[in-house]
Amino acid sequence: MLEQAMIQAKGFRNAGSGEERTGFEVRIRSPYYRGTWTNLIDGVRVEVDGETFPSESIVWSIEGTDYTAGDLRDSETARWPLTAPATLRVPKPGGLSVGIHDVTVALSFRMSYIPVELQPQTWTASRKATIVR
Amino acid sequence: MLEQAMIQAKGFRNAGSGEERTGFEVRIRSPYYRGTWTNLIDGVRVEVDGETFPSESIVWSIEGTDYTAGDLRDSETARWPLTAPATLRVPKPGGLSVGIHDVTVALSFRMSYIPVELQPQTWTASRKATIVR
Amino acid sequence: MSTEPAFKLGVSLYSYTGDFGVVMDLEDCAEDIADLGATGIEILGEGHILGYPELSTAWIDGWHALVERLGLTPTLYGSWLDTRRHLDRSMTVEEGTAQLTLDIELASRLGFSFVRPKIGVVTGDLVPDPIWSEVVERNLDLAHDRNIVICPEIHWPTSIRSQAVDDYLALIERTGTTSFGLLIDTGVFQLSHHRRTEPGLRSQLGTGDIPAFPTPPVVPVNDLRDVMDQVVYFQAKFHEIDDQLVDRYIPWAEILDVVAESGYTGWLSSEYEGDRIPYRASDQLRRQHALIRTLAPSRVGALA
Amino acid sequence: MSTEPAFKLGVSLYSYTGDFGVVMDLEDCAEDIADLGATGIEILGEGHILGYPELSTAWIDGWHALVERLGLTPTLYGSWLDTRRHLDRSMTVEEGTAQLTLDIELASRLGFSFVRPKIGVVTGDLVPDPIWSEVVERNLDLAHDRNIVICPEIHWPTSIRSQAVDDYLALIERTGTTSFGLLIDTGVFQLSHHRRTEPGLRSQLGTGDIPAFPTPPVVPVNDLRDVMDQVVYFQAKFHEIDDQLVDRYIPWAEILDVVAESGYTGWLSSEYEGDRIPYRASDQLRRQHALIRTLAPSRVGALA
Ligand SMILES: [Mn+2]
Ligand SMILES: [Mn+2]
Repeated sequence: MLEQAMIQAKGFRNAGSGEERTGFEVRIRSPYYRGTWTNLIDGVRVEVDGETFPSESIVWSIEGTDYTAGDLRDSETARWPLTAPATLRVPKPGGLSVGIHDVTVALSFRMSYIPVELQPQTWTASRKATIVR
Repeated sequence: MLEQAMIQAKGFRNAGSGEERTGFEVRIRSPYYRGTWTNLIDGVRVEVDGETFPSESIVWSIEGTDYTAGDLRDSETARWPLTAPATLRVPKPGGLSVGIHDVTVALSFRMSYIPVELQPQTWTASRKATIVR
Repeated sequence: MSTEPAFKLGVSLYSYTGDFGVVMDLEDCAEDIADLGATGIEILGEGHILGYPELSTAWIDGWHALVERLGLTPTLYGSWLDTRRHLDRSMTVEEGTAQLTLDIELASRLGFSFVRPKIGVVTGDLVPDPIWSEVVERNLDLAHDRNIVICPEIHWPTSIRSQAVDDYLALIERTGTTSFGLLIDTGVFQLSHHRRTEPGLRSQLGTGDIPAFPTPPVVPVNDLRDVMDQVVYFQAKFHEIDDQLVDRYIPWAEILDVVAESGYTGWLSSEYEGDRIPYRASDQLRRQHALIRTLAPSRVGALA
Repeated sequence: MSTEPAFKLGVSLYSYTGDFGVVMDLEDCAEDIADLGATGIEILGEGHILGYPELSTAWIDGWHALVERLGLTPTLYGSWLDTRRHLDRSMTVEEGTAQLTLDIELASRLGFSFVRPKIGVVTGDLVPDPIWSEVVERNLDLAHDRNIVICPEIHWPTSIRSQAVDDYLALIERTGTTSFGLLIDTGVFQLSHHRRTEPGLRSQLGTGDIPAFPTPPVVPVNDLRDVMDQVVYFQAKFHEIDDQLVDRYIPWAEILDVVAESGYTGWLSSEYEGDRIPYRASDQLRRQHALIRTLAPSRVGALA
């Protein structure tokens, strides 16, 4: 089962190894009540300890396939299933320090059935999450 | 998966049908951190809306097998596995009314590794639970 | 006098949004629905089907085995016409038609009788994208062949006396179809708006600068009488039933009066939409069904 | 200088007591353990083995496949000598021997290297039932054959300088066995007592009229030095690590000094025993491992 929190404790880690840390990964579950075509995803923003990482810099991994923001937007067939967590790969030379971090993820979808003036719908979650090594 | 609460919403129901209601059932999960031999169960007390039903009146059903309090005590091989919910069958002519009830279950185990003066260990849980029909 | 109402009680898996994939899987939800005495199960195609839209044979077999074991009837399959998939253009009739065809075929393979396309809107007051009528009409023969009724959802803040409902009724009139009808979400009749909480999540529509929706006038339950002949399905939307078994948001007694009076024998499919706290849906669904079962026989009796 | 400590880090499934069967199954727990970078997995035989004591071949195969997939080493298998199963009599040596034999055989089939029998006590100050020594001795050959070390647990409020520990050490002395050793639960060194909460549950020992335990004096970590040669396993018991990565209950720096100084290369197997709130274990285990990994290299470095 997935963790209740949108930002999962599992999957929060540095990418790359040792001195070669290239960034970090954070795993989220969908806050929406259904899976969607990925071109309904309007963007994602990641913040760690006050540093913001914009949507265009982030690579998504869903069920083993990688997607840039453009890939998500352009695909006619790609989906983000409701119960498949997504891993967000965030570039940050050196990675994050071992210890507890304040992490925020803001995720937006375009909802076709809600007036366009009220778009997109954005879900925001924050938590403390730990880099173990 | 089992519900987090010791007293499960699922499985709370009248027994028997129509005018022939003979009692009710309440389903619990074990509050202990392991499964046990049933002869370590020291007793269970059920309360509904202030009415108490004593351990000796209650029949347990675990993984499809029924046990009286005596059966639990006397068996050398019966077990209550950690992730198997137990259904407590409580006699009450007429059953319970449709609606919301205050339910308490107090469940005791004998812990061999804690001094006998501090035995048994009793877990008590209360909740509002609904009889649908 | 029977204590079973004339209509049938089901539950939508949407109710378990705070639980699904977190504390309950599909089997847990179905078992909960059967345990609480409902006989109908409603799903969201894009929500609850593993691998949508490419269903494995194993998943389909598992679904049929699950509902058979639990004595559940698949009722409604929720689908979407996502008209905003592209930033630079809207959905074409062809795209919409293909999407609805896909969902009707999937619903049919899973044994459902109703498909609800949630249709994208083009105005601030929720007028559906005009493609809807041609998309539906192009699928009417398929729906008929598959014994499926297509039913758009009348959902708050759309009211019953609205252009959308008039247009849906006009399609029935024009085509004479029996494969299209109205789905009433009982949230239409809400007496006040429930503000849902969801632990750990903040949700915002747009920039947050304009109010999400103006508060529309309360829709009189009486308006339901005018369209009951064309109602094929109810989503029994609710938000909170308190410890005294009272719902302060949805006027169940009045709704059940109209339903009983009409002789409706279809589904009331519960949609819990209150606080998304794990396990709360299971508890609230039992309260709602206890409430409906308590109210319904006296309503039916009053008519006898 | 390596940033990996000389000892090995594992996690006991006991840590997930607030989650197991509720929000996590065995596979979820194992995946969480691997995800947080631990390489050892400890279980409770009677807790986490489906169908205990009659294991299905499918379950055993699934277990081996799971730990192999995740690169986890089965470390310790927790067992019990439940001396109070009968109201009218205690456990016989024969019964105790059979129970321990059963658990050693199961542990062996699942690939574990350590079995911890939790032994019933006969006095208010936790003296183990005297059957323990004969029960253990009768199983030493089996344990040796199965490459398993039997290790009774030194657990708060038992201290290291105690009759129980002396008796355990005497057995080693007397038999010369290498199949028996001490398991130190780091809760022994707790600086103050953590009062655990568990949502929706009240727990009481006995009638509640007498205090559960008198507060014993704090055990100096220095006492650990005296027995390190006989320590075969650590349960890294902890309760709460705060937002500043500080543990106010267990003196990790001092413990890791003794462990590093001794050259111990065995397991530190985390036992989270704080508030039993779902998901809290996963979070706290990561904090504890971050803390230990932060402290350990400097401890090792200080010795080099
Ligand atoms: Mn609805
Ligand atoms: Mn321990």
